[in-house]
Amino acid sequence: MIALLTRDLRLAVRAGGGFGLGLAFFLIVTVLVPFGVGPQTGLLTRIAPGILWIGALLACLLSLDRIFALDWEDGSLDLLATAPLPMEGIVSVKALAHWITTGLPLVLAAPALGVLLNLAGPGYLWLFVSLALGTPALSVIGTFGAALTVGLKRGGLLMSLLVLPLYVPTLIFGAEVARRGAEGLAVQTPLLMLAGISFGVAALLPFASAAVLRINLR
Amino acid sequence: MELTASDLTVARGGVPVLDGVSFALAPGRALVLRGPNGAGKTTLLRTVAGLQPAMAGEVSGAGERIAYAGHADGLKSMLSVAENLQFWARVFGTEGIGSALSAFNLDALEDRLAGTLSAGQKRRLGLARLMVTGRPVWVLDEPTVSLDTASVALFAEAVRAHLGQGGSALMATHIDLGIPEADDFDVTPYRATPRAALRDEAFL
Amino acid sequence: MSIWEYANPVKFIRTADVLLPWVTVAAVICLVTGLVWGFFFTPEDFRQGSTVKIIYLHVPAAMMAINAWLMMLIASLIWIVRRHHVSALAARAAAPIGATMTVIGLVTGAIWGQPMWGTWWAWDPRLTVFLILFLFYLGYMALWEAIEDDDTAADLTSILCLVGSVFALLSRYAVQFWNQGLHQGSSVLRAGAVTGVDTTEKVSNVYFMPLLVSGIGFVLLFLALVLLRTQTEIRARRSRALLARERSA
Amino acid sequence: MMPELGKYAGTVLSSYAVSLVLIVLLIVVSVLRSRRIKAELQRIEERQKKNG
Repeated sequence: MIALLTRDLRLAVRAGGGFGLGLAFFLIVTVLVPFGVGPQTGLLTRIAPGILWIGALLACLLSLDRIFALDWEDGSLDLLATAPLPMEGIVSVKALAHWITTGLPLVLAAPALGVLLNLAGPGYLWLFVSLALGTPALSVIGTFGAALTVGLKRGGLLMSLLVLPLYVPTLIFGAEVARRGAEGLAVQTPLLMLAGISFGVAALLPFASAAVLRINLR
Repeated sequence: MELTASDLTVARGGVPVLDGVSFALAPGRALVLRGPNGAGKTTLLRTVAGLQPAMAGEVSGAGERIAYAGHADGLKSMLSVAENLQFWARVFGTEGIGSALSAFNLDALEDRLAGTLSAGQKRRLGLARLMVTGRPVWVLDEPTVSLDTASVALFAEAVRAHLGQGGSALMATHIDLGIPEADDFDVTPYRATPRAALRDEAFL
Repeated sequence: MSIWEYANPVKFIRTADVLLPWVTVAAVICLVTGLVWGFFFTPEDFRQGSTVKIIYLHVPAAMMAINAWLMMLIASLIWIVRRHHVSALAARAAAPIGATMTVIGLVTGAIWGQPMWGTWWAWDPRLTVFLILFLFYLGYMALWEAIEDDDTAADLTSILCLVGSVFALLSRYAVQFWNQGLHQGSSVLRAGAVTGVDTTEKVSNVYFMPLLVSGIGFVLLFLALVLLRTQTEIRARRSRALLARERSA
Repeated sequence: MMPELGKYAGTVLSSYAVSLVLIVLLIVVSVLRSRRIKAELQRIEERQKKNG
């Protein structure tokens, strides 16, 4: 399992794009927003938490199809399936690797991008916390979507269509934490819900992803 | 413990291709599946390796004892030769890739990225992977494709050594592997009578 | 004689052929009665004016949008557990109907909202949930279309339906939390609430009976369409099976 | 015959129009597809019967 994780991380570093691409996309989205809505700082302050969450979500979505597609093409997925690893473990490790290469950099970069959008003072902490808690759920749910569409030729667009509705609860609670945090309101309820979703999907969804992957491999 | 297939029916895309296949593979023995293209050799191997379910019949002595090598080598072009092997060694919980490297004459290429290898070198690396799995039953699909004569000899040597240690090998090919002591198993007589896929039966 | 006999495609087609005319006739009678009754012969609401007449479409459609998904969920479970092909195909057949019902619910809701709330679209929890439900329907149908192998498609869409149901429910609570909304309370069995009359009053008021008839009409319409479309899916599947046999022979 | 719909006439009528159009569209599509598939199946069945 650890071997698989280190291999995926090493591949992400070597192949480039793993760490960089999602982050660059996040940056560009954030930079484009003021062009779209105008430069008034008051407005930007208000929408900053939501924009940053949407940006992180889209950046996450961008790299999902790489989770299984490469291993599928070069035959590694077949070989992994015959290896002494449970399929549930493989998909969990894949999700973890995706989070480390995509989610974690986004979490770390988000406060810096918050400056660009004039995020309110107390918002930085809660933006960071909500993303740190929410992006793992995005990776796990995305892994399920990637497993569903792994054998398909034009799976990328279909996968977005399947995954985005599944992202709704995470986005709502995550952005709510960031928004309430920025406005100085109580964040406890959405924070607990967000944590519940993250731990819930991390515990249960890998079983569905593994079942789907087995069906796609046969 | 021997690998046995009893009365096995295998299907490709739900349509049966081989019917009633039975064989036994004792430790120290090699079995070569023969038959024309599309006869179902690959499907049989994938079924034995547990990648797809059998339609009928049973396979025993397989599962966690099998190291499978299919048409694709499963190499990562951005990892070096040694890193590729080390990865599989760690996945299978074994140690030391030295003997696998030297058996397939890959020592000099150890630090090259797998993506820069020639087709034959990649194939050798794919076969070297078998040695680091530490599994007793090798299931190989067209193992000598794109290998030159010298490399085929290396491969034969590696298989012989594996058999000598009490391992066994099940291979599908239509070219000479240079392993005369292997038994031949022609799948042609087991070709399934043309009939519909099982899951379509409800609709016929 | 067990209910699973109807999981046999031939038996299903035959039974559906017998049922279909009756269900269709009953659906038409109920729909026409309910809608005509509601449209022509009910008074205006003192607060909402004549817009209250939209209720006879809006509420049944919204109800069927959810019920269709529930039916797909049950059919998916039956496929996963008992592997009856008819069940998987019935789920596939129901999806476009559910999607259409969702659109009707959304559109009538938007048209109704315009004079009532002064806006075509409000990010009201109820409306938002239906929008999300519509996205789920789209994804489900797209996955069916994308996969060529019938059994693989049935397996994958069933799992998507199960996972999607959980997430749809989660979304419902998330959305409720996110915005308290303008939408009035649920109305099926408390039609009094819609009219602004005290909800504790007895349900027997002028709007309830036509709504009930129209609702039954929508259920029957759904049933008839599912029967018809499932027959179609079975026949299409049989065509593919026959062609496959021809090729392999 | 037409009931007095007052100032909301457009609203009510457009709701009914859109809903009925959508329902009819769904029914028409379902029936047409049913016919097409039925005919196709019949063709295949007859051809296969003829060819043995």
